[in-house]
Amino acid sequence: MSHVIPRRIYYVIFAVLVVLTLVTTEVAFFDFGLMNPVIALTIAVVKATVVVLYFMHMRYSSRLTMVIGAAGIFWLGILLALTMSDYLARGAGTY
Amino acid sequence: MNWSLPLFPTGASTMAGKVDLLYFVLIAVSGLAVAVISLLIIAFGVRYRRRAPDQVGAPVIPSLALEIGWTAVPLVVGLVLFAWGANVYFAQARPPVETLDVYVVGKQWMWKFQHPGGQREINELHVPVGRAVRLTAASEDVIHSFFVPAFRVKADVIPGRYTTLWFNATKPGEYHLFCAEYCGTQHSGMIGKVVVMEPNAYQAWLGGGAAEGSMASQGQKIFQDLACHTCHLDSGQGRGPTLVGLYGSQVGLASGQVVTADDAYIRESVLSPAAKVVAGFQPVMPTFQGLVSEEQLLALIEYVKSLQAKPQGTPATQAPAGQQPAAATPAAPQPRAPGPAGRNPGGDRN
Amino acid sequence: MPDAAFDPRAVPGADAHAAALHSPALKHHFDDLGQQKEAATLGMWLFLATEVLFFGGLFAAYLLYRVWYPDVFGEASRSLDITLGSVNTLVLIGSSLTMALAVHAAATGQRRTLMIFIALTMLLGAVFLGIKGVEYYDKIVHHHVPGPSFHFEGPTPERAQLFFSLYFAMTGLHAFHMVIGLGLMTVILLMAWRGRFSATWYTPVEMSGLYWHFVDIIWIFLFPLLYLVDRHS
Amino acid sequence: MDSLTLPRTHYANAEYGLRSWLLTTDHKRIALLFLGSISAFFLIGGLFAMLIRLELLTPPGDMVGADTYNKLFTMHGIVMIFMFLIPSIPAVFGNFFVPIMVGAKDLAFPRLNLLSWYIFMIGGLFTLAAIALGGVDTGWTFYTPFSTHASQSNVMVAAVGVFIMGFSSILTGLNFIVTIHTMRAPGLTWFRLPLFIWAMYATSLINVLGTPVLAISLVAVALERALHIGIFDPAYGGDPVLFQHLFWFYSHPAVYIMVLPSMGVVSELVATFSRKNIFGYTFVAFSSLAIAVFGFLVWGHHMFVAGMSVYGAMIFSILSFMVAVPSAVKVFNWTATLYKGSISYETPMLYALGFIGLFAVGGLTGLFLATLAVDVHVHDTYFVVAHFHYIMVGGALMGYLGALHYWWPKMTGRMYPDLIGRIAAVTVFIGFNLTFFPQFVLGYLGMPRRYHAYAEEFQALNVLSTAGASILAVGFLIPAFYLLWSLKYGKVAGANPWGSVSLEWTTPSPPPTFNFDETPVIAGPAYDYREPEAKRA
Repeated sequence: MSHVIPRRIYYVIFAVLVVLTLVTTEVAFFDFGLMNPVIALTIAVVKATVVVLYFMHMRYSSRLTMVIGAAGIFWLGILLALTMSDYLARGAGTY
Repeated sequence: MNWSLPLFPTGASTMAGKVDLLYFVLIAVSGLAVAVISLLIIAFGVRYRRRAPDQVGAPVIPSLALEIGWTAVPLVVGLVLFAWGANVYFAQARPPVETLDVYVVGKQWMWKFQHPGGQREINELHVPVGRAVRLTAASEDVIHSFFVPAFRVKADVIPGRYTTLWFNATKPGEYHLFCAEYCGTQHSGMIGKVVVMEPNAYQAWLGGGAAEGSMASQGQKIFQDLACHTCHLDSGQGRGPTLVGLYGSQVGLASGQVVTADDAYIRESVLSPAAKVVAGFQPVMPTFQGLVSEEQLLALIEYVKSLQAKPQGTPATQAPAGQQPAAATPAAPQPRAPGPAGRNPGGDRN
Repeated sequence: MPDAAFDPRAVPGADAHAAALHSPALKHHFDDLGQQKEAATLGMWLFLATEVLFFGGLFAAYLLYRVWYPDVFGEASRSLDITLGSVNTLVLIGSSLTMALAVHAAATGQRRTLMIFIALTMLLGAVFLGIKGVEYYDKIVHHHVPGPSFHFEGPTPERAQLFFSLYFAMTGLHAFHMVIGLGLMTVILLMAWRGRFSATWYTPVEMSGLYWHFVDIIWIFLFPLLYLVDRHS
Repeated sequence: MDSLTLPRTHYANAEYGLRSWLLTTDHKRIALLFLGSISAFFLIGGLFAMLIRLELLTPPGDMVGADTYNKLFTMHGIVMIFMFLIPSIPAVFGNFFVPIMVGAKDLAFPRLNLLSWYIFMIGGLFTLAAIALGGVDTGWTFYTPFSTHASQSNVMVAAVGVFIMGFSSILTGLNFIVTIHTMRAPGLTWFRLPLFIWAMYATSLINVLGTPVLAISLVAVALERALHIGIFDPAYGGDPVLFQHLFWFYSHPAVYIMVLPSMGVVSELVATFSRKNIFGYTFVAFSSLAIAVFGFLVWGHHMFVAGMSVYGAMIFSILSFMVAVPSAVKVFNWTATLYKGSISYETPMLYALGFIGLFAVGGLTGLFLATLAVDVHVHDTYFVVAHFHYIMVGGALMGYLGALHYWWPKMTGRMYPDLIGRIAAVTVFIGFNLTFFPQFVLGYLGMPRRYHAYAEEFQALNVLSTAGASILAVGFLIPAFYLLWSLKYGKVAGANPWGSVSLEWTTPSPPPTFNFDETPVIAGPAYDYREPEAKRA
């Protein structure tokens, strides 16, 4: 929480984020078919995780904070997964 | 004041019996559970009522076996009921192959029916007894819900797409038709009757039928009025694909995808034509959104359905989409060179 | 790895611990500053969970319609200016850096550095909104704003209107959260200017930092989802 | 019994004046502010209910016009759900007793707690404004495309009102979760917490994780209605059923927000009035969490006939059967708690036993609706109306009244006349069953919901239901009189009128501003009624 980490870690994280942004923008111009969105989202998840761990001090926070952060993502997963379970199965017959 | 006190609805369709049986089993299970709980509460309540003001309850060691027991039993009973319910639901969701098709259009506060023979009805539906009737329903404005309690059948009618429901009436008579999804001021007035008739009475009713010819002929008239025939030639030589033998076939799209040409495909191709462009054609068709009503769309679909492989002289030259190699789509936009002579045997649709 | 046996009540430095017990900032219903900080952090992370789900509704709509209309989403996405989009992403990541450095400055009691970095973060935030404004203006000029005046060169224009409905809903909601962040930062700047923070109590700075980084994470997802759809074809 | 006297100073008379109430950060005073507001809203909602029942006396529906009837049932739904049931137990008894039962001086964020009340009142005033300006006629469900295109009523004002009130439940939920995690008294481990706290924790989880999705779906409706930002508009290729997915993602867990707190209250009541430990404490505690988590997986059972995919419907149906298991476990454990207890039948216990019976019926009829084939027939009929009223009135409201009567002496220091209380409880039980049981029969007969005029043959059952409703209304009004009467003339209750061992009964009634003179230390498990020497062994 109030754990103070050296400043250079922030600059390193900033550099990582900038590089990943440039990579994701560049990669989008190559045709990987269905893999394009997967790559774009993977890079976004990596960037988000890095921001959460270092900029938002999740690495130095209590385990409970991590559980709450994970809960938010998990509940979003429930919303997306079960909503799409209806729509993706419509090909096999609707009521 | 109407003193009649009905306690159970009449069942007038093949599905009614199955749903009622499941309903009675659910009542039995629930009734048993409530009875057991109530009796236990009353028994413990009387047996262990407080006798001395400072009397304290004896500590009871909770038993794990009991806990697991009354977790597992409801789960198992639940899964059995689920499976049974799903089984019947599947039958409700899948119409049999041979059905009498009727088209329904839900509109704020009335039900409009169109029979293939051209008969049009409002808030009344005449169907023969003993035959499976499949309703294809569309809505012109908000979500309605087609509900006939006697047939135990209900399906929401959603704008922008078709929903289907089916029933097989078993007893002649008149049954309530309700709108079950709230749809505005006259939601409670959007009701009607489903009249189930003996086969001969139904034929007599059909006889007196529509003045303006069958639904397919109405569709053909609309097809002419909107000048669809200028592009969709029977020979397939025009700017649009032929519609002969289209209904129910597999259609190869420009994007390489293969879709089935069902009601939804035809409706989408009329309202947003560039969404699914047939392989070998250009997206030049204008949208008819707003130019054609739901009833006209249904009439057009019925017309396309009636265009099964007509035994005319000229064989249909549009190669069955499945066999046409997608890669061979010509880059140049000119219509494909006509080649009736034997490039593909006409007529024998698979 | 975080400290092995993390005790939420641990506050760095023994002497600071003693001072913290009687620090003016300790609220009466908390036992000590550590418990108060842990409560504030849990509260903020719970609030961020609600924000994840608040944006989640729009992500669900986006996911469905992209699955249904991949090609139209591609065309409409290509009409967005990718250079402005990527520059904006870099600007926002920069503001996240300055925010993190601001929190670091607060934690080490450097009041002037804190104020500088907060001001820098607000500046970068304003630049982001400025670039966003330019993009919106460009969309208005090209009639890509959903409504009666909407016009889009493409096979199915009405489905493109669906994409732009989502585009304006998601980026609009994100921009709205940016404005709230700038407001928050103005308050922090005032409090810092009046010297309200100290090395033992700078919770408001850290909480607004968490909020700002969250808004940045939302954009980290919005950028690929809205700008990088089928860029290759 | 020496004559008990009220403590000279306590939280209610520590300060005087309107400012001391409107700017208070004392969780107990904020609880009373909420009690006042939701009681007023309950009366408004109840008035709409009576008008609906009177209208349905006659088939042609000739008391009010069709539009007025549509506004009546819509406002009945919105006021009762968002302005009474969802805040009811958490905002009043949660606010008052979570800090006390956890051994803390106050909630983690007192000012945020006051802000939660103000946000609730602002949202409430918006919704009341929607009523004053002519009401809203979309149903409490705001289904598109009716709410976005066809409705001509004050949909925007009502949507803004509900949107704002959502933040009130988010802030209260957030406050509870943080308080329960970080501010427990020394020695008070998670498995020594009272079950009411477990229920409050689970409810707060749903509040925090569910409400935002309702907020975004209302924002989407507002955007589509005002600015053509058509996310659900079929003309742009959008899907109106997507709104139902987003709406029910919150609104099904919302029914657990309404009933879970009552389950926590019933656990307290059954333990106190049988003077016994709860049978299977850990199972009841974890069933609250299971309901909170599983509650988010089942919303599809509201949409089985909405053109869903068949396999999607099956997934939701099987999950809906699973979510019923934790509720069943609770009911069985309450019943088992009575075994070998020393049961007394004061008013709160009557409400608790009423809850167990009626909630069992409500829960089991939920299984009818989870069964796919039966739901096709009974969806959107009075069977559904009866089901959710058995859960909300038979369950949540009975639990609320039980809590009100159980903690009234602690909150006011005065005792109400118990005999009249019991009469009122029995009246409510009889009136409730007479009102809603006939509606199960009406539902299976096929009478649709939200009908201004109905078919002739349904009249007899509707008359029966209206008769029951008048008895129910009387049953609800009686407590208002004797509780207010007891404020002045009620017998002094003393710290522990029911002989409970729970923490809130160790502090005086009404409690001092900071709840405890010194922070309590918890030594034993919750609900430990054993004889003193047994405890030492």
